Amino acid sequence: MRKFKFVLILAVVSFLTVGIYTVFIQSIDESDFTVETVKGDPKQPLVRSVQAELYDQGLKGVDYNVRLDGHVEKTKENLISGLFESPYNENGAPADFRRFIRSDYVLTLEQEGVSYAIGTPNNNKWELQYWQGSKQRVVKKMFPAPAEAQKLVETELNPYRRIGNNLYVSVQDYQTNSGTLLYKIDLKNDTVQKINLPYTSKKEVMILGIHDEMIVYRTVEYLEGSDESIEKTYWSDGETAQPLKALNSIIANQTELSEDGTKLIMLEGDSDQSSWIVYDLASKKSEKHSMDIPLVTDKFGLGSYTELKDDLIYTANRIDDGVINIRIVDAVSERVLYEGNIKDKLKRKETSLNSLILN
Amino acid sequence: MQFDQRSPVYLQVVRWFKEQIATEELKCGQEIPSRREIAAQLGINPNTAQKAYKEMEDQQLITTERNVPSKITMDQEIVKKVRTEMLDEAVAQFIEAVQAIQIPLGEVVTKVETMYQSTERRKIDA
Amino acid sequence: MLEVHGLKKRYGRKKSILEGVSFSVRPDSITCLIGLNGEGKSTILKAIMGLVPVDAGTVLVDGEVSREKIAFVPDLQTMPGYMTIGDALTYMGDYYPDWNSKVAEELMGLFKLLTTDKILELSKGNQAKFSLVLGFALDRQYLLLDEPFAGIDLFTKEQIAWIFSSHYMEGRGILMTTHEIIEIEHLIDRVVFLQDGRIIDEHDTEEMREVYGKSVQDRMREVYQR
Amino acid sequence: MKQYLMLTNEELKRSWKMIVSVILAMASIEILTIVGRVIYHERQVKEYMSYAKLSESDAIETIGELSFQQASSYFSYVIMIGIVLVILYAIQIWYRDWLGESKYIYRLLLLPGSRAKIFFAKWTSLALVIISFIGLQWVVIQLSYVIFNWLIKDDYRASSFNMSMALKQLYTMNVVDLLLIVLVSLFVVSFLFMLVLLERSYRKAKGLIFIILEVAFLLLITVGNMYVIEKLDIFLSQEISAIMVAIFVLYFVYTIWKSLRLLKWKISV
Repeated sequence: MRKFKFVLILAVVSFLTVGIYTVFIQSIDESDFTVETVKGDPKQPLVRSVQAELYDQGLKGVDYNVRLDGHVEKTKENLISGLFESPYNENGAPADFRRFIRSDYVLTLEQEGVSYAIGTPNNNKWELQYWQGSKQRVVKKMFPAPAEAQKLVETELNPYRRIGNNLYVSVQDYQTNSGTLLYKIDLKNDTVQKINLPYTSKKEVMILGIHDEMIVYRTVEYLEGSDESIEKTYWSDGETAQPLKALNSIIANQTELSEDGTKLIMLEGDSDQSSWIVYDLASKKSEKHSMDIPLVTDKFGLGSYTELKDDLIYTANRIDDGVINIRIVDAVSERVLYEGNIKDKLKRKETSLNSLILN
Repeated sequence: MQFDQRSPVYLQVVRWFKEQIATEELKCGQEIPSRREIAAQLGINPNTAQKAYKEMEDQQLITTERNVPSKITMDQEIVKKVRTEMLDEAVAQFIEAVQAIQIPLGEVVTKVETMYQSTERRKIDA
Repeated sequence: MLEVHGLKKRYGRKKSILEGVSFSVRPDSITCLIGLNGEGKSTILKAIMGLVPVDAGTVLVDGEVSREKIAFVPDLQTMPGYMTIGDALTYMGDYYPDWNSKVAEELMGLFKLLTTDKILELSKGNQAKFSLVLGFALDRQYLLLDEPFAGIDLFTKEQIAWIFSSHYMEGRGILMTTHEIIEIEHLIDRVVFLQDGRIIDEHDTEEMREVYGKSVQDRMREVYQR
Repeated sequence: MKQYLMLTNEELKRSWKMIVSVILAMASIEILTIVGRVIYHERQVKEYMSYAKLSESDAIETIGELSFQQASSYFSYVIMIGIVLVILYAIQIWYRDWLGESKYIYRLLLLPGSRAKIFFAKWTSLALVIISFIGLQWVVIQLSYVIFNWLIKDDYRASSFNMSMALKQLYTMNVVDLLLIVLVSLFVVSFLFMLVLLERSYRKAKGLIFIILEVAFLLLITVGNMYVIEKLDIFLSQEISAIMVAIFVLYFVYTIWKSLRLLKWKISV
């Protein structure tokens, strides 16, 4: 043994000290989440589709996805699993579909469990693929690019929404920002039809909502040589467009057309209150709503998250060490459909909210 | 033992043995050291010792049976022959040296006699 | 038979040190590789031992390419400095299956070396003796000695020279390099002369003496005068 | 196997004093910085109290409590020095055999059996040193935390145990990461060994050229490959990671294979 004295000493030192380190790692207690329902039925589909993405910023940086039914999923573990973790929108998709959506010129839309991906490699051919989550089949369609779209330098196709059999796609030349075109792709008989949006030439266009062929959109015009921009909102049926002057002055983080297509919901972001405006397209009247939200922000910063989707306002806020309040409010009726608290038994600052995932 | 680098070492060893035989330091039938011992004693390479012993066997100076130490020959004739051989060699060298300086024979002989007697007397006194 | 065939070695572009060296070393004999300083004598020994890469040439021992039967005594200290002689002997025992610790002890006694001496504190003479112990205590048929007497006083040289006439020589083929030959000329069986990276002459010493009456020193003068 | 372990032991025995002294030096420096920071913070609070005529709690309010994270902020520099020393050791462990008073390289190359054991002996000693450094560094962190808690006044202290960002890179609280870190450092050691052996085989100018070629080869592989993946643009992220890991493993094996080949055919005393 004397012949291996130093090897043994260092081997034992290594083994012991790494052992101490491993024991220490095991001793760090990890977050354990329970969900306490304050109001509303957690079984509702809209609640089941909500996931809170929480980060443990303490020693053992682990990420958690907590569903409101109490199911917890630990995501990032270590360097290696980080390497081989598939991006969130790809998991389970067939390989060639994942390869298609990976390329730079393709953008995707997730809607009701179906992933739509559309892109144009060289401006003259549009390629659309969509994949139903459960089925392994991928539908592939190729369209010749419409003449007007081909004239743009570098087109980017952005799938906005599918209504019935029509997939609405906005086409923008992101090199020169010279105007946005809107097209409707009929998935049944494979036709591409241009939708005329008045007052949009040479402007950047954001679609706010589409309902029975009625489109609400906002135009952004950048003044030469300055970074100010003029924003105008319009309501159009594809031929004529009605300017909604009252909305031009409102600065909203998110704006969406209500499901029934009659109202425009504009969510204003401010810290301690969640407030939003409902604008009735027909009567042109707007109602202001606001609701207090319990909130604690401190040096960890990340304290709150709000999102407007399908006429519902989802908010998540950190109200105490290791406690995240989730609330779902109907934008129009201001009724709280669901409220719950995700509680971490560790009750510490390091448990922080990153975002909500609504799918 | 000092060696002359210009004549074969193994022959010098043989000569060394012959002198001892001639002066009867090594008597007939007397055992002589093994090859290994002689090499160490004279500081020569064992190969050379081996070669010297083989030469002596060829000249029948010694006899060797299997793993028994070699012995000086019992044959008196060979011993006598060795003595005369040694004498002839010494005298031949002496003559060669004396002729080189052209001294007449008579003078040489008387010189040898006187010198020989005086060394003998000195040996008895010591 | 230890055979060296066509050893070639070049340092950098211009200076080539070995230009196709070939000679052989018979077992049971002491062969001496003679060459003036810087002629590449020790490079040949190092090449045989694989301590130096060669551009061409092979070394065969009884027909095989393997060094298991060759021991090497370099002309410098190879054991880590902090070691005592005792440590070094244990070290050799640990790594060499054919290490003969009995012979090692005998030689240690004969050379009057102490196992407690620190190697780096040994005199030049004792270091040379100790290197010889490391070489001779390996039961290997061939032994390469690089300048065993270089820079050693006359008295220690004699203490060392006796080993060449001792029984430790039996069955062994020695290849030794040296450039001053006087004290040990009578011990050498065969001489190989090296010049400009090539073997220029080779002869059996006793034969040279018997036939031409020339000592190795005479031959050296003749060979290097050409 | 036994000989390889004995050789490793020999390598460690030769640099034992150095290893122990470096570990002790690093540990004591780190502990000194902890003590220093606590004392400095205390003095800062005292001075501010007397200067602004405030109560202790108000002074702390403005100056802020001292967390262990802040107190141990110098650890990362000491670790950096440790890394540099290990890199130097990876080079010195070879060169000492050529350049020391005794030419141990002769003895190593003359040892019976394959020369691979020389490479792996030195490699294992580096591995053991690296793992011990990392392990002992963790122990020193825990020790410093104890000293920190013992030394600092309670109301001066920010409570929970936490480490600076730099330390968190090394101690990611996950053993797999630790293995990965050790693996990567062993790759670096093996790469350094290859470069040293290149120099020792081809010496000075020629050696330098080969080293530059080897580094260029590495760059070619990594950057070249990144460029190809980028250009092809058909790979999924997992596939890219798989390719990267494959390249790493292949190149790692290459450095070992190349070193052993140099050691066998090209090395020179």
